[in-house]
Amino acid sequence: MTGATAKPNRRQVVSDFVQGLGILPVLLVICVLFALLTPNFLTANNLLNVVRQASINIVLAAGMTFVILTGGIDLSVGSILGATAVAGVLVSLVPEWSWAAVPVTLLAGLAMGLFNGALVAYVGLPAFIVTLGSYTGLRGLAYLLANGTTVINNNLPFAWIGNAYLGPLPWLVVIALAVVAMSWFILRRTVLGVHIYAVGGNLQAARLTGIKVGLVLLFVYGFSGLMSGLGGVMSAARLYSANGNLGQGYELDAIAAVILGGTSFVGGVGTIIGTLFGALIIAVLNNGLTLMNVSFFWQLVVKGLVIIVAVIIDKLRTRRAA
Amino acid sequence: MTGATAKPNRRQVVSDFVQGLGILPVLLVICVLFALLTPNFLTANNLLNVVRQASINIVLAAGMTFVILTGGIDLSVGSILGATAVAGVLVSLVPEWSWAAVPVTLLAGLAMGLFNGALVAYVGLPAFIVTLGSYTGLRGLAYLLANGTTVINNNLPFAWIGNAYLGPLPWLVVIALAVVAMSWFILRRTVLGVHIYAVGGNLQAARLTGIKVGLVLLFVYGFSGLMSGLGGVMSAARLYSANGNLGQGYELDAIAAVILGGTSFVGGVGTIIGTLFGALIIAVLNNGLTLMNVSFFWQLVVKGLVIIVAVIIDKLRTRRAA
Amino acid sequence: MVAVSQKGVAGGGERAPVLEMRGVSKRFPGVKALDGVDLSVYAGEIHALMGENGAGKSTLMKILAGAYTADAGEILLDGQSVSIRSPQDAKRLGVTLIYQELNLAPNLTVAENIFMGSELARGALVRRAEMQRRAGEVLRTLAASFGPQTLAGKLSIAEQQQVEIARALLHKSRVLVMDEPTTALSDRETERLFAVIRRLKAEGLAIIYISHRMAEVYELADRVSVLRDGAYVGTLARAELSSSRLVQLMVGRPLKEFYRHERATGRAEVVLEVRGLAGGKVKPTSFALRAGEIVGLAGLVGAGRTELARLIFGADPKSAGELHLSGRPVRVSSPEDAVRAGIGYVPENRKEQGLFLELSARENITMNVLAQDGRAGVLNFRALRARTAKAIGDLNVRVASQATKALSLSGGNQQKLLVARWLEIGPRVLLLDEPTRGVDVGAKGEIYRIMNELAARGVAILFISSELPEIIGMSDRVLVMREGALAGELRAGEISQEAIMTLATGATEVA
Amino acid sequence: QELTSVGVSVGDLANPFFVQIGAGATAKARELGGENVQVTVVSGNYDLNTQTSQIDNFIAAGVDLILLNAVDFEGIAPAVRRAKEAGIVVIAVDVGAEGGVDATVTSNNVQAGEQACQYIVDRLGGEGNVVIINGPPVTAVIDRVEGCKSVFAEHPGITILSDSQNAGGSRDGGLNVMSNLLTSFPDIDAVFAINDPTGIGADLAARQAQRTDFFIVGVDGAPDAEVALADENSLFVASAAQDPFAMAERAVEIGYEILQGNAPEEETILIPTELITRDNLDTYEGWTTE
Ligand SMILES: Nc1ncnc2c1ncn2[C@@H]1O[C@H](COP(=O)(O)OP(=O)(O)OP(=O)(O)O)[C@@H](O)[C@H]1O
Ligand SMILES: Nc1ncnc2c1ncn2[C@@H]1O[C@H](COP(=O)(O)OP(=O)(O)OP(=O)(O)O)[C@@H](O)[C@H]1O
Ligand SMILES: [Mg+2]
Ligand SMILES: [Mg+2]
Repeated sequence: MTGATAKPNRRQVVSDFVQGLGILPVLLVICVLFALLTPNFLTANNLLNVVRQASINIVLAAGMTFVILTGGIDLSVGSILGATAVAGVLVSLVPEWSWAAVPVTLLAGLAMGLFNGALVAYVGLPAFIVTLGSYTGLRGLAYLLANGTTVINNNLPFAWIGNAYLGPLPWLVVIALAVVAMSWFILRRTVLGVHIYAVGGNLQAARLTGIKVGLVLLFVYGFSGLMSGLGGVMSAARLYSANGNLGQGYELDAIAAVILGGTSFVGGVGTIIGTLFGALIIAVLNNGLTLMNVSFFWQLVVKGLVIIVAVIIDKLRTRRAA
Repeated sequence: MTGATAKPNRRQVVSDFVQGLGILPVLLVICVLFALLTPNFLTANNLLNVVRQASINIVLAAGMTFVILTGGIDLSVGSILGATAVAGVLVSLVPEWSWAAVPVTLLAGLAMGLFNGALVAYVGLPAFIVTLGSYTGLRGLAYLLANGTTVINNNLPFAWIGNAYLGPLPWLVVIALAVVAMSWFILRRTVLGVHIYAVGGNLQAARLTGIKVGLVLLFVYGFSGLMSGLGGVMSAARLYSANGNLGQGYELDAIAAVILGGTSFVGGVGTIIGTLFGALIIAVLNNGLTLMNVSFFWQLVVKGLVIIVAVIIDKLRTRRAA
Repeated sequence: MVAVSQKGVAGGGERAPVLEMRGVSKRFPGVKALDGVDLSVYAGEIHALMGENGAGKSTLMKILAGAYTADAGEILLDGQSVSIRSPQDAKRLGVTLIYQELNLAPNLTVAENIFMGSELARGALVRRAEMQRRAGEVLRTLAASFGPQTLAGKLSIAEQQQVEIARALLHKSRVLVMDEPTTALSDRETERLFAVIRRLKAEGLAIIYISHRMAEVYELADRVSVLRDGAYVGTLARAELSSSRLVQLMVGRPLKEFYRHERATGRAEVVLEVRGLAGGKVKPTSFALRAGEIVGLAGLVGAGRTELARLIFGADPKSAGELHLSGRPVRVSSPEDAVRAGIGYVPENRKEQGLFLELSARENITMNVLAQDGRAGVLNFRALRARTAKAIGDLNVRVASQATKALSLSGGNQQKLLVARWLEIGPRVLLLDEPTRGVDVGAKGEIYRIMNELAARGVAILFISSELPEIIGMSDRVLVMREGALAGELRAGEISQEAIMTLATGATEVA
Repeated sequence: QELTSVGVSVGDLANPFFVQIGAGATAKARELGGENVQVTVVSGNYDLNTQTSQIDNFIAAGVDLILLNAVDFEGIAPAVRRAKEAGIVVIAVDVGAEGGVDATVTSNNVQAGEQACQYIVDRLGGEGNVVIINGPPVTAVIDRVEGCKSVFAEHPGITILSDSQNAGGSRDGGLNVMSNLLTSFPDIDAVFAINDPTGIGADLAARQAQRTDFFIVGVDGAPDAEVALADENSLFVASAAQDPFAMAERAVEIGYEILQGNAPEEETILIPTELITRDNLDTYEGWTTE
C-alpha cells in the first residue's frame, strides 16, 4: 500500500517542482548577479534576512494562489492584514484578553475573507469589485480601529512569532514554509484541491459535474482572508505595533509573486512552489538593490524591468520546451 | 441608403445607452441622497466641480475600458500620467521647445502604452504582469525625471486646458466628454471597435477569422497610454506643475470606474457610457462625503460599501430584467 | 497499409486539381498527428474526408486554413505552390474552414460573428445595417430560426453551428472545408445545409466534407479519402463506396453489427418519474423511465430537449413539477442533488460544459468520486489510478497516459472521458445529450455498447440525439419534443423516421 | 465675521502626526466659534490632484477658513489662488504653501533636521559613519534631510554611508530598509531617521540583528517615540519634537484673527522644534491632546 502510493506521490512532487520550477532559473540568475556585485549578499545572515522579509508576502501570496487558481483575485489582502493587525494589538492590550490576541486576529481575517467569498460565490459579484470594495472599506476600518494613530504593545504576548527562532530559523520563516507545505498538500493531495483546479479550469463544467462551486469559492476567499490575518499576526509581532497604514500596497506584491510563479489569471493553472519562488524574487530584488545602495528611484526602474524580463525569460524557456 | 443606416445607428445609440445605463439609477440615488443631506451639493457650481474632478479619471477610464474590453488590464496608467506630466512640464520650461510640450506629453504616453502593448501582443506576456512592471518602472522614471522634487512652470503655455472655460464648461470637462464621444465612436462605429469586442469575446475565434489580433491589442494599450498622457497634460495644466508622485493610485480609480460601469473583466462586454457613469459615481462620492463632513476614515468605509452595494443593485436589476 | 491504388484520378478526368496537399506532416508534443499525407480535390467536387477520432483530419484542415503550420509538406492551389502561414493567408487564397470547434464570440450578434474579420465597411466605419441584411439572407437559406441581431451567446449549440456555416458561405472561396458541420443539427437543418452544399458544388467550389456519419457521406460525396493514425490510406470514388469497405479502410478491420438491443423492459420497475416538470421554455412535461430501458428523446433543433435534461438534472431552476425516483419524491434543485440521487448528465457541449481541459484524464474521469476512496478528503491515488485504468480499458479510451491532459485528446476520446466520469458514480439514471456528437464509427459503436451494457445492468437512460438512425436503432421507446412540450411517444414497432418527424414538426405528413 | 466652517487638508491622515493636526484644528475652532462650527478634515494622500480637488470642494462648500498642509508647497499654488479669490482665509500649516496664503504656521523642518544631526555630530565627536533613512519625497522630509546634511557637511569626519533609501515613513519600512542596510554596512555609528516610526522600525531591525553599535535619532517626538526613549535598551535616543496639535491650534487662532480683520504681525510663524533625549524626557510634555 504505502509503497505503491509513495511512488506517484514522489513523481508528482517532482513534476510539480519542475512545473513550478518555471521561474527558478531566473531567481538563481538574479542571486548570482547580486552575489557577484555585492559581497554581503551571499552570507547566511543576509539570506535568512531575505527569507524573513519575504515571509509575510509568501503567506499572503499562498492565499492569493488559491484565489487566482479559481480565476478570481483578492485585492483586499493588504487591508485585511492592516485591520486584523490593529485588532490583534488592541486585544493584546486588554490584560484579561491578551491570550486571545492571535486567535482573534486569525478569525477576524477569516471572517473578512468569508465576507468576500460569500459575495463572490453566492451573490455572483465579480471578485475584483468585491475585493476592491473591501480593500477600501477595510482600510477605513483599520484606521478607525487604530483611531488614526499607532497602537503599540511593547509587551506583545506573541512577539516571539516576529522575533524568536526555531533552531537556526526565524519563526517567521518557519511559518511561511509551513504555509507553503500546507497549501501544497491541500492543492495536490485533497479532493478540495482538485476541485479548486476544476472550478478554475471550467466553472460551468464544475457546476454540471456537481462540484459545490459555491463552497469551493467560499473556501478560497476564506483561506486568503485567514492568510491575511496570519500576515497581520506576523506583522504585528515583528513591529510590536500596528497602525491603519499597515499592509498598504501588499496586495500588488502578493499578486506579482503569484503571477511571476506561473499561475495563470484565467484560473486552473499554477503551483504553490512557483508562488514561493515568485515571492523570493521580489524579496531578493528589494534586498539586493538596497545592498547595492541603488537609489530608491532607480530601484523602482530596475524592479519594473526585472519583473518584465523575468516573465519574458520564462516565456522563452517554456516555448522552447514545448 | 442613408435613411436605412441612420435608423439602426440611432437605435444602437439608444440601446448602448440603456445597456450602459446599468449603474445610472445608482448614480441618481446617490445624487438624490446627497442633495437631501447637504444643501451645497445641488448647486451648479458644485456639480461642475464634481465633473471637473472626475475629468481626469474619465479620460484614464476611457483608455482602460478599451483594454479591459479585450480582456486585459492596464495598471500603469497612473505611472504613465506621472511620468508624462513631469516630462511635459520639463519640456515647457525650455523656451524654444515650450510649444511642443503637449505633443511631447501625448506622444510619450502613447509610446509607453505601445511598449506595454507590444509585450502583450507580440511576446504574449500576461497584461497584468507587463503593466505591473511598467507601473513600477515608470513610477521610478517619473521620480528620476522630476529629480525627486516638483517641477513648476507658472507660465505653463497649456495652462488654459486646466483652468479656462469653453462657454460655461471648463476645458477639462470638455476634453473628458470629447474623449467619451470619441471612444464611443471608435467602439461602436468602426471596424476596429468590432474587432476589439471580438478579441475580448473570443480571442481564438478572432485569430482564426483573420483579425489581426496583435494590432488590436497594440492599439488598445497604445490608446490607454495616449489617454494617460492626456491625463498627464490635464493634470499638469491644472496644477502648473508635476512631481514624481503624481497619479499614484489612479489606476484603481480608473479600473473601479470601468467595472462599476458594467464592463466585464472577462472581456468583450461593456460600454463607454457605463464607464462615464462609473467615474461620476466615484467623483460624487468623494465630493458628497466631504461636503457632508464625513471623516476620512468613515469615507473609506462608506466608499467601500457603496462600491459593493452598487454592483449588488446592478446585479439584482439585470437579473430581474433577464 | 491497405492497398487502394487510385490517388484520386477517378472522377477527376483530365482536370487538374484545385487543391493538392503533398507529404504534409505535423507533430505535436508526444504525437505524430500527420505523417506525409497527400490529398487532392477538384473544383465542383464534394470530397469527404473520413477517419477515426484522432486520425488527423482536423489537423490537416487546420494546416490548410493557416491555423497550424505543417512541419513538412507542400500545398498547391491551382498547381501553384502556396505558403499558408496564417488565417489571413488562407482567406486571401480563398480557403475557408468551418472549424470543428465552434468559434463564436458570445458577446457579439450573429451578424457580427458571421462577418468577423471581414466586416463590411466604408473606410473605417462598419456598415452594420448592410451586414445585418446580408447575414439575414444567408440565415434564411439555412432555415435558421433566429435573426442576425441575436447574441451568439444566447444560441443553442446547433444554432451556433448554423452561424459557423453562414460565416463560411458568405466568403467567396474556392475551397470550402466543413469539419463535422452537422454534429448538432437535426435532419431538417441538415437537409437545408445539403441543398446549399450542392448549390455551391454546382457553382464550382471544391468542398471538403468531414463527417463520421456514413449516411451523409453516401448522400453527398463524390469521392472519399481516408486517414488512419495520421497517414493517408486511400481514396474511394463514389461508385466504389460501401460501408464495409470504408470501415475496413478507417479501422483496419471489419466492424460488427452496430445497434443491438434485445431487451425486454416493459415490466421493469419505474426508476425515474417526471411529473409536470416545467421551467424556462419547457412546458409541463411528464414521463417515466424504467430500469434497464433506453428512451430516445428526439426533436428539431431548439425543441427544448437540452433544457428538459438540464431541468431534470437540476442545472436550471424549475418553475413547476416534481421528480420521483423509484416511487419516492426527490428534490433535485442542483447538480449536487442530482449526483447524490444517482442521476448523471453528459452535456451536449463537452468542451464548454463537461471537460476540464487543463486537467489530466484521470482527474476528468474521477472528478465525481474523488472523495469515495480517500479518507477525510485526502486523495487515495492508488485507488484512483486503478479506477481510471479500469475505465480507460472498459471504454477503450485512447490516451498516452492517465496524466495526459484532456486538452490533447481527440473529440471521441474526450467524449468517452465524460461518459466514464458518470459511470463512476454508478448512476441509476443517465441523461445523455448528443453523446455521439463528433464521435467516429468505432467509438460510436463502443458508446452504443456501453449504453447497452448499462441498460442491462438496470440503468435507465434518456438518450438525446439529433441523428435519427441511432435514435431508432438504440431506443426502446422514443419521446418526441416540439416547442418545449412532449409531442408524443412512440413504442417499439411504431418507431420510424417518418413517425418521429411527423411528431417533431407537427405536420400531418412528412415534410 | 463668524467662524462657521473650517476645511483642513493634510498630507496623510494615516499618520498620527496629521491626525493631531486635525484634532488641534477642530478643538480650537470649536473653542472660538462654538460647538456648531463645522470642521472637515481630509487627507490628500500625498497626491497633488487629490489635494487640489479637496480645496475646490472647500471652495464649493463655502468654508470660511482653510488649514492647508500642502503635499507639495509649490504645486498647490493655483488651488490656493482660487481659494483666495473666493474670499477664503488660507493658513498653511506645517509646510509652507505658495499662491498667497494669509499666513504660514510651521515647525521648522530644516531646523528639525539640523537639531537631530547636530546631536549626532556632538555625540560622535564629529567623526563616524552615519546612515540617513530617507522617506517619501515630500517637502517636509526633503527639508529635514537637507537640514541634516548641512550639519554633516560642516564636519568632514562624518561619512554618510547611505541617504537614498525610502522607508516610506513607516515602522514597517524602517524595519525592512534598516535590515538591509545593516547587512550592507557592518560599521555604523549613528542613524538619522526622517521620522519617529522609521526610527523605531530601525531600532527593531537592530534588535533582530543583535546590533548595538550605534544609536538612532528621529523627528516628531511622537508618543511611541517617548516610550522608546524611556526604554534603556532601545537604540532610539533622541527626537526633534514638534507639536502638531498646538501648531494647528495656533493656525486656527491666526485665521480667526484675520477673519476679524486683524492681520498677524508676521506672515510666517516658525514654531521651533525641541530636541528631546533620554535626559530631558521627563520635562517633555509630549504632544498636546485636548
Ligand atoms: N493542439 C494539439 N496539441 C496536441 N495534440 C493535438 C493537438 N491537436 C490535435 N492533437 C492530436 O493530433 C491527433 C489528430 O487530431 P485531430 O483533431 O486532427 O483528429 P481528427 O481526425 O480530427 O479526430 P476527430 O474525428 O475526433 O475530430 C490526435 O492524436 C490529437 O490528440
Ligand atoms: N443560455 C441560453 N440563453 C437563452 N436562450 C437559450 C440558451 N440556451 C438555449 N437557448 C434557447 O433555447 C433553444 C434551444 O434549446 P435547447 O438547447 O434546449 O434545444 P434542443 O432541443 O436541445 O436543441 P439542440 O438540438 O440545440 O440541442 C434555442 O432556441 C435557444 O435560443
Ligand atoms: Mg476533428
Ligand atoms: Mg440540445
